[in-house]
Amino acid sequence: MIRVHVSRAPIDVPAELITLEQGGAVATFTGLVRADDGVATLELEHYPGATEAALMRLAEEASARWSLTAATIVHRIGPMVPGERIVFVGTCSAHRTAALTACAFLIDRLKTDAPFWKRETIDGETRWVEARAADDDAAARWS
Amino acid sequence: MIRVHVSRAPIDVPAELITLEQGGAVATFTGLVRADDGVATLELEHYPGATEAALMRLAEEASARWSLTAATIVHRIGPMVPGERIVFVGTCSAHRTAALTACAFLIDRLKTDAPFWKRETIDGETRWVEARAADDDAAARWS
Amino acid sequence: MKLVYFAWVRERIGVGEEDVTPPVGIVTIADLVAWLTGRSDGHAAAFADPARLRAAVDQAFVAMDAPIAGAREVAIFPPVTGG
Amino acid sequence: MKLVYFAWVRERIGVGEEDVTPPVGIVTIADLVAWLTGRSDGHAAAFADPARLRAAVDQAFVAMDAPIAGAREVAIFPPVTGG
Repeated sequence: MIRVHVSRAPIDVPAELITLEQGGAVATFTGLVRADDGVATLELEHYPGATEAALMRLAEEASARWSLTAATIVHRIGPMVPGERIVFVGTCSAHRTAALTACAFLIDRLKTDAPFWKRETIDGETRWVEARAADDDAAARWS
Repeated sequence: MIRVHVSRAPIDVPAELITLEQGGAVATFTGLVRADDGVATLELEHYPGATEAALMRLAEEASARWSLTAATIVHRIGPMVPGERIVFVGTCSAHRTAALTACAFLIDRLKTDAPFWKRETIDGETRWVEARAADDDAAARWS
Repeated sequence: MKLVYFAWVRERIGVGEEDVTPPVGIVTIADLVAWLTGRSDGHAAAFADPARLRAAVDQAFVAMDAPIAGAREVAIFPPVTGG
Repeated sequence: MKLVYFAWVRERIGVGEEDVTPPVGIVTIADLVAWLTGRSDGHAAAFADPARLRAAVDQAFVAMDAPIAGAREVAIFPPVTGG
């Protein structure tokens, strides 16, 4: 079962777990807005349509490559504050290594393959977050 | 923050997430009783005292090695049925690779380092589950 | 051809989308970007450093030397920063 | 010295723990297991294949050739299968 969702509302991880826990092994990754570098608010913009298609391609690729019984990707958009969940990725497989590896794949590739942009406000000043070369490197190790 | 717990009650993952989500990146692994190989019930026995000490050593090792801000290990004991959670492992770090890697470390090493024994009932017959060489191999890659 | 812009590309241009009809000779995304630069100061500011731009044709990521022939929607934006 | 047993070792012996005083000459866990084999048919069944046994001294896992000198609690059990 594949579920991808772009959400203006807070990500409800307990609800996502119900869909995800199909048996065997479940791995999840949750990205939270950092509270420790002075960020007051974070805002996520995306490319409607293209985003959902990119997430679906990633979930389908992971499902085929690691024989997943479930894969979930939920990404928050709009304004959010430190501590809130930006992204949730979950995988379910009969085997733990498959679930864990597919989960790492999904979050690494999401960072480079899905059209989201972060804008953060620190001390009243708003700036677009720069892409990180380390994210390109992390994504490249899966090809 | 380290939390290790051996529990006769069902594992409450949403409650564990509240403790775990300290900021940055959270990775989790949940093992479920398999429903697909005829298992009617599964029963977990453990070595009281030694179990908690082993889980605490693992959580402390992972916290130091990957600079975790939180690590949680909860393991169910007693009887359970297919679909129920046997084990939950969660890690929180400023960086996603640290959280994901530490999570894989904890579940791999828990399988060989913590004194739990599984007994399953299939078609009315009860047998002790055999240890798997693959688990020894998975644990060995962390040393 | 519909053009869509995101993040600081959108902000500098001042609109999120526009319709254009590129002249003959505009073959690739890079050609398109160079041609668009002349449309306004905002376009010039958005496209000043082509190395910082990424693109999609009909909602799929492509390289800047990809052809635009037959495209209904071309998106131009900074490197993505989700997750 | 307190002995504790788990899983099918406990089941075959019929008790989860017992107190013993090993004679002089019993130095390692392996020596202890060999000596315990003579205590009952249950012990003999539990310890028939030493390769399938694991042990802990004072709640820490040890190899079968580890010494038992000074141990308060020795545990003998099958390979663990948690997680």
